[in-house]
Amino acid sequence: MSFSTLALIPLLPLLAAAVIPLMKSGKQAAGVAIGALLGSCGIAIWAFYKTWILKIVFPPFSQNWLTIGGTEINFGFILDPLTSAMAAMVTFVGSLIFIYSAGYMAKDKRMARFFCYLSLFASGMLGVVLANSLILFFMCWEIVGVASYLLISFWNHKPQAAAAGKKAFIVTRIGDMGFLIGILLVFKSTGTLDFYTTENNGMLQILPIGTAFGFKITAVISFLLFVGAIGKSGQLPLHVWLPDAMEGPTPVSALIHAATMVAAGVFLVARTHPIFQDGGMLPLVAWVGAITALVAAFIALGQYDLKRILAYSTVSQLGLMMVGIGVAGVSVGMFHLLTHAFFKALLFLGAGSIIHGCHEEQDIRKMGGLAKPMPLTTIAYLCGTLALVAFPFTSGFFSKDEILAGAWANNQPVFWIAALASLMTAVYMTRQCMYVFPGVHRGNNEPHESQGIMTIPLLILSIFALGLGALVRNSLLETLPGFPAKHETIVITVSIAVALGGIALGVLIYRGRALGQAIDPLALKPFEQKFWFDELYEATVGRLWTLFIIFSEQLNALLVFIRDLTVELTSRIGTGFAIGGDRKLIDSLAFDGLCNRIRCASRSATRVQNGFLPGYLRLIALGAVLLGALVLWTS
Amino acid sequence: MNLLGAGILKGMAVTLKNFIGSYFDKERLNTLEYMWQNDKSLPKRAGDYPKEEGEQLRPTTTVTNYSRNFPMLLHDDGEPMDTIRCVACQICERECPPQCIYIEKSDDKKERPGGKPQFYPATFDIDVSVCMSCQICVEVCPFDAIVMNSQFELSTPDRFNGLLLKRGDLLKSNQYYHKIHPEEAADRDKRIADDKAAKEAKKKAAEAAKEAKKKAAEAKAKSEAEANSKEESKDPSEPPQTSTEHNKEENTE
Amino acid sequence: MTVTLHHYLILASVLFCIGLLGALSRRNAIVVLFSVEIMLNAANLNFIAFWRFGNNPELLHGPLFTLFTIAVAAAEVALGLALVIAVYRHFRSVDLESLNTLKEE
Amino acid sequence: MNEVTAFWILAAIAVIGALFAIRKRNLVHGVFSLLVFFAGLAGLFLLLLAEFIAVVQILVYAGAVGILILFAIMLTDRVTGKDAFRVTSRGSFWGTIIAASVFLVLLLPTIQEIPQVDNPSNSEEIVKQSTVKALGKKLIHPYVITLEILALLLTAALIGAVTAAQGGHPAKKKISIE
Amino acid sequence: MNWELIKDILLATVPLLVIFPTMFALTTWVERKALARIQNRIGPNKVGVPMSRYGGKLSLFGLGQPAADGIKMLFKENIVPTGADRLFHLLAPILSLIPAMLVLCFLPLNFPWLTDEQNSVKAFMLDGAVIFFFAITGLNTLAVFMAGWASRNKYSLLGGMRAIAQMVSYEIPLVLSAVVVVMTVGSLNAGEIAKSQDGWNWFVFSPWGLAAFIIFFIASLAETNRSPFDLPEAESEIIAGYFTEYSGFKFALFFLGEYIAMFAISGLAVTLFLGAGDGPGAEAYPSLKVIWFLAKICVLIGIMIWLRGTLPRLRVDQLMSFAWKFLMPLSILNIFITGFAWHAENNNEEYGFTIKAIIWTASLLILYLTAKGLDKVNRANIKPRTYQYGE
Repeated sequence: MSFSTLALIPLLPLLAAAVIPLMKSGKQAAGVAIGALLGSCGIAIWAFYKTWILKIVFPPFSQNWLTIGGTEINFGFILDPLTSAMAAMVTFVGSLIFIYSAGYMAKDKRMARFFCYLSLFASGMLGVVLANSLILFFMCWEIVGVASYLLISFWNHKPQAAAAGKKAFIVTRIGDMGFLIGILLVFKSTGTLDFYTTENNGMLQILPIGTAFGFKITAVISFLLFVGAIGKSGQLPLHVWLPDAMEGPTPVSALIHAATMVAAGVFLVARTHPIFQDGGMLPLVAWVGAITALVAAFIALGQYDLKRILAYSTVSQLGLMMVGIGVAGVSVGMFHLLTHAFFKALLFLGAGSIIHGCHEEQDIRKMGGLAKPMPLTTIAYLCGTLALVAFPFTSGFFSKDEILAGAWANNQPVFWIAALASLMTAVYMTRQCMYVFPGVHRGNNEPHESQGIMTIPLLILSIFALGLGALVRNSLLETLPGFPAKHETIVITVSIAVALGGIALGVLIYRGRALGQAIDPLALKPFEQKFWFDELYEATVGRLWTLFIIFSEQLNALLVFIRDLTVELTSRIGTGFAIGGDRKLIDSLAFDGLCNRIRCASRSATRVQNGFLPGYLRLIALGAVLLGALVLWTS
Repeated sequence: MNLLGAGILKGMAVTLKNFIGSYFDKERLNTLEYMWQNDKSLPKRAGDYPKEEGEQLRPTTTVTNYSRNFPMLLHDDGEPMDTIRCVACQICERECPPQCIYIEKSDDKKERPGGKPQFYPATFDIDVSVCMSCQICVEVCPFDAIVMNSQFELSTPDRFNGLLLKRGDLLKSNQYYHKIHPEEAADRDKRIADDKAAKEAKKKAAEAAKEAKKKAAEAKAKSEAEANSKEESKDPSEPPQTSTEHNKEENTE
Repeated sequence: MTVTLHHYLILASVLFCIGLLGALSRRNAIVVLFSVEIMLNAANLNFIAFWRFGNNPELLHGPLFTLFTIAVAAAEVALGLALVIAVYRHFRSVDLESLNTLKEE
Repeated sequence: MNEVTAFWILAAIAVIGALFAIRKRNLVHGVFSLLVFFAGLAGLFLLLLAEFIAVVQILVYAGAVGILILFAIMLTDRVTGKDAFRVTSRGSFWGTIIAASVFLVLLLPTIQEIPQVDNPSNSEEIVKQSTVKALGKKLIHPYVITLEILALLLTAALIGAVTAAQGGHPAKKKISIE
Repeated sequence: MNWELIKDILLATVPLLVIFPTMFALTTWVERKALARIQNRIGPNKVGVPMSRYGGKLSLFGLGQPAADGIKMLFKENIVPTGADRLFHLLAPILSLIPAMLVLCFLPLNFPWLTDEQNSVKAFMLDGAVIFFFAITGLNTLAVFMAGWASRNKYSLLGGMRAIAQMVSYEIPLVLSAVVVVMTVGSLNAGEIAKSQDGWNWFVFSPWGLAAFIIFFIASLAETNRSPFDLPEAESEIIAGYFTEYSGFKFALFFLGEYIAMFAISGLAVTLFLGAGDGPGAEAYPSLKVIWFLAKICVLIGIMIWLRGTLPRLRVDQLMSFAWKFLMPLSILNIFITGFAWHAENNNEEYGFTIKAIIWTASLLILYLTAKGLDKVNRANIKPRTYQYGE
């Protein structure tokens, strides 16, 4: 596995992104994109095989990109179990989603552009995964951000989509600001930005010591990096952009807002786990994750848009991953991340085919009775739901169980919050299923099953969603770093109870109801209004912003005043000097005067050079004479 | 093959052949060496040159019949002064551009065979040194009295009156003219003969015309007499027209 | 009194100065050219004089050197005249004073 | 005795020739007096027993250069110089002053410096040595390089002269500076 | 005054002044007679002594003609055009005569009454005689120019220019062909050249010598404006070129100068190529040398007159291209051939006759082929005349 083959993984989609705009037909573009991603997927799986099965440890490959003042900034790739797992997952899920979106976007005129952005996103994501230096990580992080913005506001003729894109971009930028400051701090303290170097003086190998702003430096760094993760993964304060991001086409949501991009934040924390550990920030991570999970779960209950419900479930699941990493280390977090990627992608694609089937209808109140017309989609959707709800022995169950076990071992309150969140997850998922599948179709035109190209990836994903957990569990827990706790009986019972209880509760509430017209019992006001977070921000940030504008205008006025004052003062002094000193002293007396004198002197000199040839000859002869005289008289 | 410079050698050979040839066969030398004549042996006056007609000083190169030199007067057969053609009308004297002819008319007329008596030139001088042999006098002479002679040996030591040819020197007979310029002489005689014939014919015609007119006049007189007698009997309205027509008719007759 | 080296040297310098006078004061370019010729010949005279009165004439330095100067002078005159003709074609005059386009404005 | 008179005659011829050459108003007269000057110089060379140089002087200068200058005069204007045109250039007075000063300041003192040499090696010996064959040998043996360079110089100069005099492409329209 | 010197000088120069002018007079007569004969006419025979008593005339076969011309020239009115440079108008004919005369006295005539040790003769045995010849003939061009310029009329100036151009361009082949002889003899002295050709081994009997002689002869024709090259003084061209304005005695001087130049050049040709003064009886009776020398000169003059009778005049451009593009390259080639031939001959005497034959054939062949080649090149762009209006 040399550096160049590794580099191919992110490069292939990038090349595809570069070539696709030249293509005219969407179909061709799709083919190229899919081909490129399949290529990198092959390499990724081969790398996965080498690192996981053959357990070869690869040294970090790093290439010097830039040297500024002695310090080398170099790009590099790291191939260890964590990255190979993530790369394999991203490429595999990505390919399936690409194939799915080839069918989904077939009718759209700007399909080529869509696939160009998708390949760009894929290359960015793979860059993030493989990056060995923080700078490359950050750059790919930004590429992913841009791609998500482009994809969200893909249907830019819809104003909300454009607004959603902007919102997503700005909110993630706020997170990235923290991340950037974190990077600078790391660079200042450790002097290098590489995670691992052969001389193992990488930033993760030699942890910086000392304090900054009163806290431990690693704490500060990890906090700042965590802020970046919150922004990107949509944790509590900065989660508002994720639900609105549903404006983009469904495969986008599936790829970006389920499987990969949001996972980037979690991956960042996983990658820089030693710093978090050293800085003692893990409990904070856990708490933020738990609260986000709970709140998101409650909001999801109040939502009527199919994709919004899934969005909020993603937010809560990410919270759980953060809890996983916070309490039980990288392995547990990554386990849940991997499994979540599969079943959440499945759910989103399923939602996509449902919407496609109901002729672009997204409101669950207008759906219903889809089981019969769309059997395949329904089956896949149900598998996804089971996995999400952590029905026993599905992959979701294993990963969530690990988290709960870890939480139980280290942090009791977080355990209970997480359990409650899981319960809520089960409830809103069953609510959603009850709305969509049983009963009579409330929409105005007959739903129809999507064609093969969309349903096949669904089936593949559903297989993984169910089986992956058991398959991968123990090998993953050993290879990845982390401290998974033992499973007490109480943890197992609680998790099973939570899962089944939630389903039962949901079925109970929504069973016989005439869904659609009456108000939803659980859709309480605050849930539906998403705890008024947007309004809150609107109120605070917006007003703050205007306050800031007013303040800056005042400041500007003041500065202008000061500038005019100084200008006036200096001009007056200047003229004083100009008239007095310059004109009198210099012009007439010293400089110009001198120039005039020189000029008239030179004019008399030019008279010699007046093109009068005989004159020249005479001067030469005269010179000779003088020289002769001089020589004779002196000798 | 064309050897370089072969042209020059061929040329040189030709000139060499000429050079040597000229010494051996005399006909090559086409320029006769002109006999040198001592001044004293030259005749004093141009006219003194032998008068026998046609006899040159020396059989010089044949004189072609187109050579012209100075004019001469012609006279028909018989005694020169009686049959001289020139009637001293002095047209040639007037026309001569260099004015080299001087004529004095005789005061009495001389009988001319077959013609009425005419004047004759008492003196007829041509100054040969002035004459430029332009032949204008020959063209203007109505009586073919003066033609061009081809004798050129007229050099005399005396430039002034030596070169003045008098009437006696100029007068030559028609046979001599025929000898030196046969074609031209023949043309000229034929033309004279034709003119004479034409004149007689005209004279005859004139007489015939006169008799015819006399006869016509008599016939007319008779017819008018009868006509007058008829007119008294007819109306007098149209007398003027008939008279004008009558005149016209008469003229055209 | 026999003719000594000094006679020739003085004669040569007189001729040289006549040539210089011509070059300096004449207006016509061609006259300047052949006054330069006069100067060159004066120099040649010097060479031969030194060779004749010098102490080892068998080296023949004098005549050799004059040969070379004569050749160079001939070449120089040819070129000088060619240039004068070229100048004349352009300026329509060989009068040195009219050729003053080099003048500093 | 006759050698001294010869020297004075020839010197007089040379000086008068040179003076007329630069003084004459009519250029052609000037050139002919220049030729007289060259002939005078050739005579002086003969006096100095440089026989071959005298002949070459006549051949090159009196023959070729004279004709060359005449041709040049023919090709340019103002030959007779009869018109009331000033012969000398402005400030020619300074010219004479400088020429005279060059003579007095530069040349006379240097001549004074040179020792008076009056017993030249006898003429027979020189005549025997300075035969044309000897000159030829010298030219070939020690000075062959200078000879070659001289040949090169002459060809280059003459080719240059031809191109300069020929002037540009005849088809080009001549621009004349008014 | 040391009379000895004066006597020697007179002895050396006066014969020249006697012999050559008389030869000049005779040549004019011979020329007119010969030309006449060539053109199938007799030639001047009218001038004679009038014998009044016999009534005839002593015709003297036209021998009186030159005398008559001379007298005529003397009494002709001596016209000088207005505005002409009177001084140079007079000087030109004299200047054209002087170089011709000067060249004569340096010819190796070895008069019987002059013994070598007389210092006047020694003076004439100039070391660089050949170079001296060419220097002096160079002056001739000057005289032509002076004549052309001094007579203040455009035609004579143009004629003068043409003559100069012709003389200058033919000087080069002249000198180069002379170089060949100087090269083999090894000295420029005319006497030595003459001595080296004694005993019938004249240079003309060697291949390169023959070629050089032909080139020299043609060039000498051009130098003296004779026969095919007499463009400058051709009446039909520019009215007798540079001596249009000359009449009377000055014209006679030009005429004399031209003929003396002819003698001088042919004398030079004889010394260089035809073994000056060397003839059958030369060794036995040295005084015969002069006779042979003059005889050979007369032969050359004869040939010149003969040429004058046959060849038409050359146009200016043909004349120039003939010199520059034909004669000069040939003469340069000839110098190379001489070098090779001379070395080939000297290095292997033992082969004797065969080497001579080989040299002869080889050099002549090369010369002839190059001549043909040059001719073809020069003739390359001469296309048959196209008539604009004719048929």
